Amino acid sequence: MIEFTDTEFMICTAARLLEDRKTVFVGWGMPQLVAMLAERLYTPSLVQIFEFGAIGPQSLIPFVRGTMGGPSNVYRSLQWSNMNWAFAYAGTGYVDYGMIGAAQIDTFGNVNSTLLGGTYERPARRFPGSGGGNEVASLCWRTILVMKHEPRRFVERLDFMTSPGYLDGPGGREKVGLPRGTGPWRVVTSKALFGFEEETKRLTLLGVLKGLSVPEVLDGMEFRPLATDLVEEIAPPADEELRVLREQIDPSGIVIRGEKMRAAR
Amino acid sequence: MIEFTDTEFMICTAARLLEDRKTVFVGWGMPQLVAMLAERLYTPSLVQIFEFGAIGPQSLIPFVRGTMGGPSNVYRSLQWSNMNWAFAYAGTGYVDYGMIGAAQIDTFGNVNSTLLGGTYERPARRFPGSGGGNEVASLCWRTILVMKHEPRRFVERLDFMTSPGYLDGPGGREKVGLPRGTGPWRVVTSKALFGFEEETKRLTLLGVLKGLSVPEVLDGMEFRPLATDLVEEIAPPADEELRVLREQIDPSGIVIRGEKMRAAR
Amino acid sequence: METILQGTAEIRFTHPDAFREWVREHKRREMVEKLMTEGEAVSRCVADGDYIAYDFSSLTRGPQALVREIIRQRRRDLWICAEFTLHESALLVGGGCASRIDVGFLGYGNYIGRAVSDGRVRVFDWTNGALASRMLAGARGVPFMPVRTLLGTDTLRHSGARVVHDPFTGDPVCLVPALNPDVFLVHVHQADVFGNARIFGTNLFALEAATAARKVILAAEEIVDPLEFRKDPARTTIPYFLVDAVVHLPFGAYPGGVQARYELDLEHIDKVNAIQSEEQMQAYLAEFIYGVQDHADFLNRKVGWHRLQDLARRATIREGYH
Amino acid sequence: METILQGTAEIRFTHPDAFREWVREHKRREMVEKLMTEGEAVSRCVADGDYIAYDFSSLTRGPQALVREIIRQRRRDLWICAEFTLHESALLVGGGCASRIDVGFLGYGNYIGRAVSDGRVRVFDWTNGALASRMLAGARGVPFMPVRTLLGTDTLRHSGARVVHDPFTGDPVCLVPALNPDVFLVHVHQADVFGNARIFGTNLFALEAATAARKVILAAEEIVDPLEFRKDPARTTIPYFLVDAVVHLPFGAYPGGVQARYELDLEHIDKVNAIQSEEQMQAYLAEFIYGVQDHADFLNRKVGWHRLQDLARRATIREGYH
Repeated sequence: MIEFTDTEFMICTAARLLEDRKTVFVGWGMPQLVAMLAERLYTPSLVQIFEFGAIGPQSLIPFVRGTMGGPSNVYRSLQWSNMNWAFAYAGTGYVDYGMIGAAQIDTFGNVNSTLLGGTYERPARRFPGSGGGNEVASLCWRTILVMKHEPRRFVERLDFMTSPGYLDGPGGREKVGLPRGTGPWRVVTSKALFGFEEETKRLTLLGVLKGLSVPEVLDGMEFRPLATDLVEEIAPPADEELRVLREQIDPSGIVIRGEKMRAAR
Repeated sequence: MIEFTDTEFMICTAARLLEDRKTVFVGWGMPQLVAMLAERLYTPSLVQIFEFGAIGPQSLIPFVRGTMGGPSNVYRSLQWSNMNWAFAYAGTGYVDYGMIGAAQIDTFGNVNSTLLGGTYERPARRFPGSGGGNEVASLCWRTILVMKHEPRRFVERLDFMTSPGYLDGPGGREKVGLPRGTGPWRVVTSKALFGFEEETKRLTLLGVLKGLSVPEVLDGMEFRPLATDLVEEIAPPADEELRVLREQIDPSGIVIRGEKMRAAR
Repeated sequence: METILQGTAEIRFTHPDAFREWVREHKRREMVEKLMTEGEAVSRCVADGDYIAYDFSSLTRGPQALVREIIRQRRRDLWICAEFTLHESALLVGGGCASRIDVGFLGYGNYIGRAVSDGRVRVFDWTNGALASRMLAGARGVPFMPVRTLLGTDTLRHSGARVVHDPFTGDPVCLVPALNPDVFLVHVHQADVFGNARIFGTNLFALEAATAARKVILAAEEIVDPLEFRKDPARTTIPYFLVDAVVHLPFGAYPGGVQARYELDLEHIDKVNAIQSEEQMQAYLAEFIYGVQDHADFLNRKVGWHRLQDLARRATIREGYH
Repeated sequence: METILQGTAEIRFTHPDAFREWVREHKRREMVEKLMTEGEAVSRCVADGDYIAYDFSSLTRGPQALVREIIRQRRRDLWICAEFTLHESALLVGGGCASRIDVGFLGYGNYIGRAVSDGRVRVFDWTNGALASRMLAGARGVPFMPVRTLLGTDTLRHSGARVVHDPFTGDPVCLVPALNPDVFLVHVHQADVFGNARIFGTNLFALEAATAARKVILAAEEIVDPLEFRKDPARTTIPYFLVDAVVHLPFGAYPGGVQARYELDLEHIDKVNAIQSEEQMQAYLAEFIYGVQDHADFLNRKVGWHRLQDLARRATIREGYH
């Protein structure tokens, strides 16, 4: 058996998705660790772009908590720029991947990171809102959503649509004027990996953590994701991934702490 | 008697108009010399702004021909920027004065620097066009036009309106969406100085070179400028002005050469 | 220009002509000394009801000392632009200073979330990119900027943006209105007494906001000779004519860090982030803001020389910051 | 979006989506060596019918060697963006390469003026600022940029701009369409083999045009170690992923100068400016462009070591260019 946290599983799964020699728009916190891990193990020539203007840094490890824009985060960038330029690169199609978090998603990969319950004026719970998430989801070619796996987060109708997925389905993005050919590509959760079916643009289960069954993963969701005939088994974090994460990237366990999980090797 | 060229007279007259501790948008060639002369004799704290992004240079003299953007031109700037920023400063109202040339002007101070005669497709004579002139005339608070004094250049109807004066008269600029409160302020020619009447926004003779009569100056113009009761006598270039111009700023006579003129001291 | 869709948010919008006229009358082209204390700067430049923006992040090069001074002077009814903000929004709401927030990123923590839920502060949702674009429009003297974001979302419906048909392609495009803040607060590495300033590292929209704002308060780690700027004009981030007040505030980003000067103080940041209840908030404000006279007093009595030196010593990455 | 007024010019306009797709398919995110000769660069990147833009001025840091190579390779039917251009437009028209010109500033001299009058080249009038704004729109991936210039003039009527009512103020505002050149030529002080580049001094729209263009050819005075860029990221003007070809071309701006490297050669510039007749033009092209193999051959046989050293020696102002 191997032991790990839900966060570690999400980080490792997301890191394996990235493609080498491509650009990725990196958000705050967990996405930073995904990029660091990928850079070290899988995609040494990944070019990271941050909304605050760091283009292509080789961020130092260990990860310094709260260092969005600090010296270790932007270390040895190719260019130090600003927000309007970072989003200009994304706007003109130079950014292949984007990674953002979510509080809720729906079947078309639309994202809520603004509020839960109540009214807009008096929400039951208020979150930070879009940040740069809406830009990432609008402008990068392929968006990767990362979300803790809780069935109640998969909803029929979002409490608030912060960032666009496929909106109301195929052609929805183009109809409202979003850049053609973009959209959510993968959803990484702490139990599974989803994609979107080409035709319907609906959430599709691609894989589950080794040892979990499909019903276990889908149970309790408000909508039922499509499933491919062959749902893959996702390997748990490998020893090497965990070693790099725990020893080199986040030795104080600031980000990688979370709910304990285990799986057979 | 004092001897000078028409260009020297224009440069000296324009230099006397500038206000110290203000910003001025400086165009290529003659306006550069105006700013240099003003900086040395009248307005030591004038802040020059160039469309190619030099903000507040202390340009070296002698003037190097063709050095728009070269090291002596942009020497000891406060900021090296680019065109979009130079015009952003003008667009938000930070630039007090602008100086541009003209091939023709009309009674409302509209400017032609594009073509003469023929059709648009096949002009009899084709000039460089707007350059940044349209921006300067649109965005700076007060525009100073500099033009060789030839009666045929003062026309009823421009062959082409390159840059906006008061368009068709009072309120004309505001009606088309140009920034409120801007417009041509003075016209410096090789014989006279004009302004614009507050009410009608029409060209008004303010002064003539000492020794010239008003009819001599206005003779042959297609329209008759208004004249104030007291048309001033404009002093010819002073010895000190000519000395600085000829010895320090343009010793090779590249810009200041021109038609010979003379006037009583 | 037919509006297909219009967001519901109240917006603080200034006609570009009105902004230009404000610049003409109030912004000095003269190179005059603008050095003053943070008390004077806030008292002169920040009024009740103002719209306030700031650069960069809470944790790096944020104008924390200036924010504390605003709270200390008990400004009221401020409308703040929360871009990359974490605890500043919470402190400004806790101090009773802010009543409206344009949200890029609202900031973490239960305190600010609860303040929204309780209706103690009104929020209008935008995005980080939309706010940066609005600032760019404000800096270019044009009424709006077109963007291809926000489209299709509730964020758009609750923002103050509009959707129109672009006349060149016929497709829908989103227009975000220009933003011209009343006050822009920025903490920089170096400034001269006139307000020329250098920021090292990246920034959000330092020059855009400085150009777009009615009043700019510059807090600087270091005051340098004006000639320094003329000798290396490519390094000038903000030219003097945009600036109204220069305040010499070493460690002015504390508890955040400033690149190549000092690291952030995570212990103090955790203290702020841990604030949940009104009681905790008021206790924090009483001790660290109301209870001190000014920034120097704060550093001296509430942080201390040893801690400051330790934070400075930890800032070992200097490469590129010059 | 109701158009109140629309200019008559033909425009080269690319739908932002089509540009994005071009970028996705053709711009390499990979850091690959892009060093090649000017001959290869032009042959790979410049096709007949292309729209070409360049930075900076004819007299300072202009991509003169690249322009000469385009003429030498006898490209046809080019549409050029004449911003700050002086003799490049004339030479490109004289060489039979350019058939259309978007005018900011057309360039001095009788030759180019006569070519327009004779109908040998079509011009469309814009302004320097409008072209810079169009480039910014192209670089932001949006279809247009609003400006408060052009309004009320014949320049507007003969441009490809449109006037609409701004929905925020109700006032008329001018919209200039995004410009996405097929090729952007830029001469820089320093580049690495991947295309990261530094320009010292000011620029027109180097980063805007590099981001907006389908293909970017970079000519560099000097090739430096890639690590140099990472050690001082604030100095990077253009990041590598925008760039398609890197050409090492010392004295590539000749007869113009490059700041802190060499002064302009006024004698040669006068020779170009003096061209009036077709005969003079063809004689110049034959001697200085068709008659040499490449830039090195041109420098060696037509300029000579002594002259080059003299121009370099005169570049004594170094302050700020580092």
